Amino acid sequence: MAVKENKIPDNTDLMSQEELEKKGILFTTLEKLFNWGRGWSLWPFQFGLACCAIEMICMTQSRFDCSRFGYEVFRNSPRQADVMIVAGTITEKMRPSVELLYHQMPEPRWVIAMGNCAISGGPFVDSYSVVPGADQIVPVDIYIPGCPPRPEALIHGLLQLKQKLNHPEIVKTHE
Amino acid sequence: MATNYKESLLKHYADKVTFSEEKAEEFWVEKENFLEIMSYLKRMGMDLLSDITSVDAKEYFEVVYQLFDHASGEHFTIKVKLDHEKPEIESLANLWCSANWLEREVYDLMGITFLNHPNLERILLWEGFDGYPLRKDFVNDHHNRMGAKPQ
Amino acid sequence: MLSNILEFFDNIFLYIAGLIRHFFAWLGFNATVTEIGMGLVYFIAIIAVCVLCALFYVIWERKLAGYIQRRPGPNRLGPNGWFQTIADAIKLLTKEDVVPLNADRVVHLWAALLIFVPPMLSLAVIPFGRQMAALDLSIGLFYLIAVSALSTIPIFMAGWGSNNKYSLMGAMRGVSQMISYEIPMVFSLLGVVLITGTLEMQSIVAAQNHIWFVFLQPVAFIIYLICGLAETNRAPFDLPEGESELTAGIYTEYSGMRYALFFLAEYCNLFVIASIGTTVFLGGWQGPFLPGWVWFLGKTFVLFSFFIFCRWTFPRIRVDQLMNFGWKFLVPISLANILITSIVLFVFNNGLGW
Amino acid sequence: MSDAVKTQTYTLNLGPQHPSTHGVLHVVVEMDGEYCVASKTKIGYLHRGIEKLAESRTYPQVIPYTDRLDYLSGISNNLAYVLAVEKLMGVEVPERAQYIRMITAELMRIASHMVGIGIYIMDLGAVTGAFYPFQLRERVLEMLSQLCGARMTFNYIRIGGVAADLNEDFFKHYEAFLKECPAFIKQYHTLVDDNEIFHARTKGIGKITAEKALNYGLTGPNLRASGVDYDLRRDRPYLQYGKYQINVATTEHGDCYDRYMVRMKEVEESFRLIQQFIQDIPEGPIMAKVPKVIKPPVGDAYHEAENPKGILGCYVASDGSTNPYRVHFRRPSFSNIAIYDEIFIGHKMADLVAILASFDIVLGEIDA
Repeated sequence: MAVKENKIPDNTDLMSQEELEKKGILFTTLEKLFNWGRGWSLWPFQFGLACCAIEMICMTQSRFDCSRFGYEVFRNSPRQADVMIVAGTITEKMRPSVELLYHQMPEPRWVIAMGNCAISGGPFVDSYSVVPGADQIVPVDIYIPGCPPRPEALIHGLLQLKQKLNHPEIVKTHE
Repeated sequence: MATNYKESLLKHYADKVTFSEEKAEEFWVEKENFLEIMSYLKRMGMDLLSDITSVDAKEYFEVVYQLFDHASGEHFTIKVKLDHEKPEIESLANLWCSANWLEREVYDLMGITFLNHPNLERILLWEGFDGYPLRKDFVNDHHNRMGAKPQ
Repeated sequence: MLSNILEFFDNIFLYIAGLIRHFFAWLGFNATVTEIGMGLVYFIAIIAVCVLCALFYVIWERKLAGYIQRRPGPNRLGPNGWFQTIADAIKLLTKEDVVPLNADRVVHLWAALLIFVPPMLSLAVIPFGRQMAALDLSIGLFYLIAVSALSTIPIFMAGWGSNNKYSLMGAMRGVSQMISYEIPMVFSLLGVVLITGTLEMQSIVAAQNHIWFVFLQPVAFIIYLICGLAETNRAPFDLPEGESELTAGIYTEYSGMRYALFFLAEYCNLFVIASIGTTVFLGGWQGPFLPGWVWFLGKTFVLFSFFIFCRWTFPRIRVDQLMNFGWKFLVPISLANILITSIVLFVFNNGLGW
Repeated sequence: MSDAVKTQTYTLNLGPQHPSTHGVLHVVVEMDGEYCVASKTKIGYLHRGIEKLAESRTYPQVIPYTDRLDYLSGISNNLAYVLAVEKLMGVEVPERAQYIRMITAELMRIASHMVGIGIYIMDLGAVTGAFYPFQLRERVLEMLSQLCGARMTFNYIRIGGVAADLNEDFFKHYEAFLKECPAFIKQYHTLVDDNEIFHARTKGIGKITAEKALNYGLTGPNLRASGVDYDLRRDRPYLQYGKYQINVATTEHGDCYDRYMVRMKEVEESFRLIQQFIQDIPEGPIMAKVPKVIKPPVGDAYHEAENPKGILGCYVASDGSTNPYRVHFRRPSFSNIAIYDEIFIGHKMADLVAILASFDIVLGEIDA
């Protein structure tokens, strides 16, 4: 929080500082509530590219059932989605569409790179038409390795994202 | 229709087809006689053009056709040699509709031109891609990135 | 003793309303102001009921869908997952509200608000229990039909205002579908009106003292259910949304809060349809032992569960088949139903000399 | 209609990201209201250049890439490639390995058809219809993952044999599978076939005549739905299929409903075959004696196998080194969807989705 950093500013009196902090506290609790809601209600964007998309579907099916955590609401329109699960290889031909879809999603939005292809290009990295990793074009929050990752791994990835939302302090930042 | 394709083919076009020595179902055709022989096979009842592919043999291109008669299970592998500088061959899209996309794929990845093709354009790669990736002299230098170029 | 307690619970909301009325009087308001104040209270109460029911039914649908599909459904957040919708609501509230660049801004934004108006207006005349209707109009049913026809407009506004081909297609489908199914729906309700001879909701409920109209008008009830599904755009008639065809149909360009409003309105509409069905065909709030409002909510719950069951069972119908079914099948059947009902009534009233 | 009242057609992009395009297919349709008047199918959004990559890999290293072609039936793809390489090398595969290959290939067929059917029903709007087949698929995947540890990308068939023998855990799941599969088929027939809306949505939609199907190079269930009795397992048998009587399922109308029915019948047939294979499987080694470094002689080979989606042909050319000189796959879905542009015309928006889904396409295979 910006308020916490400059604790003793020079040209403000004590009262307003207290008020500010009160507001800051109120703000953080509200933010916590929002993050709690966001974390429990990550609606993925139904966005399948390749093999991993099948495991993404399997995640919603009866055996693995991500609906237990409330993540089964796959939205077809990017406008209503929170998480873009990049499930599969991004090719050069698909790159503009992926970028566009990401930008069509409303804030706050997150990206999960599912599978080796989305992490780094995977087995196709030296191909002439493959984008080596989703992070080349969109900011990625969670990487899930595997080719393809098991549905459990994807659920774990979503839960990790929830963890990241609820405890932003655990995320290491590069200063 | 129990036709013996090989016999009738040899009877009519003995001088135009060269059967392979190891494989009974494989023969070579000259580029000039290609369309004539394929039309003949189509008339005879070869109804499934299963596959068209091509090989870059450095000195020349080789186009390989896999032709089937679904009823009798007869199969031919037809190979045509093409000049490396200017690879051109007659399109089969008017005989078998399946040739349409298969030829487009060969054109896209190998750069072989099919004459009289109804819609010869890139199918897997995007318009503006530089070069033909399946050729042996194709260099993958990543300059072909779609984002790197103004569209 | 027991009957006293039951009666107390039966009328608990009436007592509360009375208390509020006294409170206003105590504040020194005159009669007009008190009435206005009470109107406001009723309004808030209706919104609360509507939203609470919608919140409950969203999670109930997800759980029931889970049971139908052999999986647990939401079960982590709160007791057995019942708080799931709260998290969803908080998230949707805090999402960015995107308006597409070339959209018809005013229409786009207002559609999401106006979608809530018809269900709110409808609920005003629904008797939730003994004397528990915000308004007891003498033309209650007529009013309901008129108001629910309004819900076509925001659907079309949403489709038009989004500047999206999928949305527009969805809106076109929605308008044609909702207008077409309005007709058999009204006809199915007319059968009941013929029997009772009144349009007043409380009288319709009272007329079912001995026998529910679902037994006298079974065909009308089935037609009503089908039309109800079509009116609320629920599967197998969810053509305006058409997930697999039109991505999200009319909702395609809506995000955040406005999408949440559409989402809630869908469930509110469904709640309204279930309430009307309960009132007209299932005896309304009438029932033994339990308070009237419990009976009412219980019956709507059963109807609602039926709607959910339909959604998760049937494939989507095609748009021309939908029209054919509506105009060539439901309309003639509902007309025949009215005819037969009238004849039977005529024979009963005159022929047998009752 | 008078001249004053005119309708205007508009272009609608189905894809490359659309819920019912099974990935990244892109169909540009010209619509007149709800009707399609022209369409253009665009592919290549998942073109990863597998054929080029294979040229820089050794022969066994290509096998994992074939898994990612039609990722719903990895083992069948492995099989087609490995058979082509074996044909080139002239390797004689032990009989037990051949049986295991057939068993896993038939299991793969069931698993693939489960997805095909499930997604098809889901695209028609019945979401629950996808959940029941996926449960059976999970059982099949569980059996296969006991063999090779993977759920989708198996890399199980090796040049000269298979990677691992059938084990106890496999048979444990097999017992359960024996009970579940017939129960599922019966249940699904009652759930879906008897549904009036399903009939209305699929019958007479997307009709393809037998000649047209052959001319366009359709194969697999889509071809057999049009009434062409062509199944490689029977007509050009490979492995040990020649020993068995295979009842090829065909239907005559070639519409969406028939394509669904053919798949269901094939599941039944595969189930019967698996039982028979498991009964007849001989003892013996599971790998032939193949050199550590695989160097096929100069030449080329083409082998076709009957995959769940259709005929997967594999063309391998060798120059005598450890890397294949050229690998080409004749991908069934690629050939199957060329017909889309023609049959879409005149259908409604909802029918387009039904036709698209009824072909059971996989984009990994179309684009390679």
